[in-house]
Amino acid sequence: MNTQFDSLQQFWEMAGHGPYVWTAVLVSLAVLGWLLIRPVQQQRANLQSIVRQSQREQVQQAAAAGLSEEDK
Amino acid sequence: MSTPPLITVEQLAFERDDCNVFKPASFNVEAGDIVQLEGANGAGKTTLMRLMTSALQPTSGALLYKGRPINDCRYEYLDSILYIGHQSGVKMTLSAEENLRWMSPASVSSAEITQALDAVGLRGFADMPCYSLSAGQHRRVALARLHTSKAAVWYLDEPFTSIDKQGALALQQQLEIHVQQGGAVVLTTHQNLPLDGLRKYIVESHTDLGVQP
Amino acid sequence: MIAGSQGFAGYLRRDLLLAYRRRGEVASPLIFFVLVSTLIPLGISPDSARLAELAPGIIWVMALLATLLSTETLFASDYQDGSLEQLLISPQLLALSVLGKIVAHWLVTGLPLTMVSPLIGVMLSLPAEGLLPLMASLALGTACLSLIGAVGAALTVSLRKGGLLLSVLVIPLYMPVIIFGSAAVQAAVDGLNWLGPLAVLGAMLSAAVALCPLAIAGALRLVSNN
Amino acid sequence: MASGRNWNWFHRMGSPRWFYETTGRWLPWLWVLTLGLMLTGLVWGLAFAPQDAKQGNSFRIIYLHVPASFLALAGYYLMAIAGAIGLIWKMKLSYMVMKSAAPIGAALTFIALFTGAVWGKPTWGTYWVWDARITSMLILLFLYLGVLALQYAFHSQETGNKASAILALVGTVNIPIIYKSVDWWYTLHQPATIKFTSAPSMHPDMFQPLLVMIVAMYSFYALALILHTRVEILRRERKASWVRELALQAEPGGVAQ
Repeated sequence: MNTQFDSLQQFWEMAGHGPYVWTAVLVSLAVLGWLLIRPVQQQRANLQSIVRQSQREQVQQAAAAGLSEEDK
Repeated sequence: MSTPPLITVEQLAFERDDCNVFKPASFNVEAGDIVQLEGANGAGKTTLMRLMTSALQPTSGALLYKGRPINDCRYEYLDSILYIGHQSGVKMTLSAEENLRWMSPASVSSAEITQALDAVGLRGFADMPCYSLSAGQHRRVALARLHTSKAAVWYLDEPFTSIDKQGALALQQQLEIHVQQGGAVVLTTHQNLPLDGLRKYIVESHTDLGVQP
Repeated sequence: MIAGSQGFAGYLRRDLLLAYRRRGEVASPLIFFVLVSTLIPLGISPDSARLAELAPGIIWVMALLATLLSTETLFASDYQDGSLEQLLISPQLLALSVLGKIVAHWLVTGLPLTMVSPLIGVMLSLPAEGLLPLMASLALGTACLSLIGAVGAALTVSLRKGGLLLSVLVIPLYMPVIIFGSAAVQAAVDGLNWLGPLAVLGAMLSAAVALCPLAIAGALRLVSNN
Repeated sequence: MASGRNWNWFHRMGSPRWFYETTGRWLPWLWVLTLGLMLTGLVWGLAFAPQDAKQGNSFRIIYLHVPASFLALAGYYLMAIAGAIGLIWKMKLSYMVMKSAAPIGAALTFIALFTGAVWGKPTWGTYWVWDARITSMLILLFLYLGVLALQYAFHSQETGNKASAILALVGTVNIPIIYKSVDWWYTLHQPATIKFTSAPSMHPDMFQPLLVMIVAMYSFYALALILHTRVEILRRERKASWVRELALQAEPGGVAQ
């Protein structure tokens, strides 16, 4: 099987249809990519905020424990 | 075998966005009971009451009517209850009489409607459109339902709001008569009611965010 | 006088009485329909040939918007004054009571629109053979619109600003109705058989009568959870 | 309403934790599969497939347009079914799936519309025609937007879920009616200038890459849906202990302070 185009230049121009084809491809890939990248980022942010939350709670618990020891 | 209680609340719980509104509730309502749901603002009294009227579906737990699950006898149950909520369902463009007629069973005669309106102190206001009445009078229109209703169980959410002293006394008497005749009342109020047979159920908020003094 | 027996007939009568008490408000969709229709010749052209060509579609679009305008209020006042809560715990079939409300809504919006539509038709130079199909298609079609719109109204009843959202929700669902409604009129104007599209509208109406009240009952139960 | 007592297995399957852990194992494979197929299909379609005799190279847009349209429609049904399962069996996971399916479906519908418009310009000389299929796609986009808007209109997550599930179901009943009526409407008004000559048999050299792209898009859809649902699970279950443990494993240091 061979490519339909002799050079990269031709592949880019697609006999005059290049702008249409490449716009369609780039916009589609951008949207598809966004659909995958956004949840990955959100997932990371979520995990981090959960970790921070539990760290905060640990600090609070430790402080509370420290206080009650001082009371004694 | 003893007869099952009129209404059984069994570990009834309701979640709003994965959070329990109140601690799962369990208690019985027997004929002759006046049960006062008590709790801080936002503890979930209204939610619990609406669960008991079956307007809300509980997330877990069960509501039994005469020992049977509510879903097996829904219409029979709905026929035997009366609920007056914060918003009383009074239509502003209808007259007091038309409102009461609409909210009463079909078998109630016009004489009984007039009597009921008289009894709640709306004599002479019967044919006035409700938008020209005061907030207290709106509540009285709703409370007039207690005179025409044949329901055995009354659910009253804050029935004493905007009612004057006399009206409140009359309402208390009416509640006592109703339970003496074998009915039951479930109500929320922050007042201390000097009623015989009054039992309290404390609705506890589930979140521990409540500020302790 | 409204009877205490609730259910389908009870709600039908009560809502009609309520509408009668708020005559001015209820008439506004109708006035909207007439007013906007007079804008069309001003916006397009007074040329009756051009108007005649556009009339079936334009009248149908106006009727749809007028119905949409009135749909928002279908459950709103019941929700605010607590009547909706009473409806949910009334010992009648919820879907039937709801259907009673919708029939009342159609009687005070869709039916008047249908009645004045020949007037608008004449004003927009709709050929005379299109007038009867216009009324017939509007009668069936606005009933469909009331039923479908009520689903959206039920879903958005607890939202403070549900109006815009309501149109986003229901306009896509309205599309089949407007296609067949205006097609029936167009067919009659072109001298074709217009009973075909009308029959499709009838089929849509029966499907909507059967299904929409169920969806509305479900929607009302769930929004009351708030 | 069906009681859940005899459906324990079903509920276990619907447990967010089970879903999270199982899909976690699938994810690497799905990434490889999706990216591999997508790359293969695109390169094949854009560079190797023969050009269309009439439309020339612009026809290559089909390799994105058709798969996106397929999944846009199938996605709506998936969303509605997930919503129905949520309503009937009160399964939280299926609401999460439904909520995730809405933006993905809307984005795919947008791709289908956009590529269709760009394809239309060199082929028929116009970006937009009120063709039956394009119009139906546009209505589908509106249906998706309605579900999305309703989802976010409520303060309560749960009410938003249930409301949009009902709307999605109503939409599902309506979609065939909408498609049929738009189709009928179009044959009634078909403008004479534009004729769509659908090639009944596509040349295999053109068809094979299309097939690859369709499979790639299905795989992409599964991947995107799983990723979005996992985000939703973490957000909703953030107080659960298994989520805590999982977060500590994944991000042991927390955030660099």
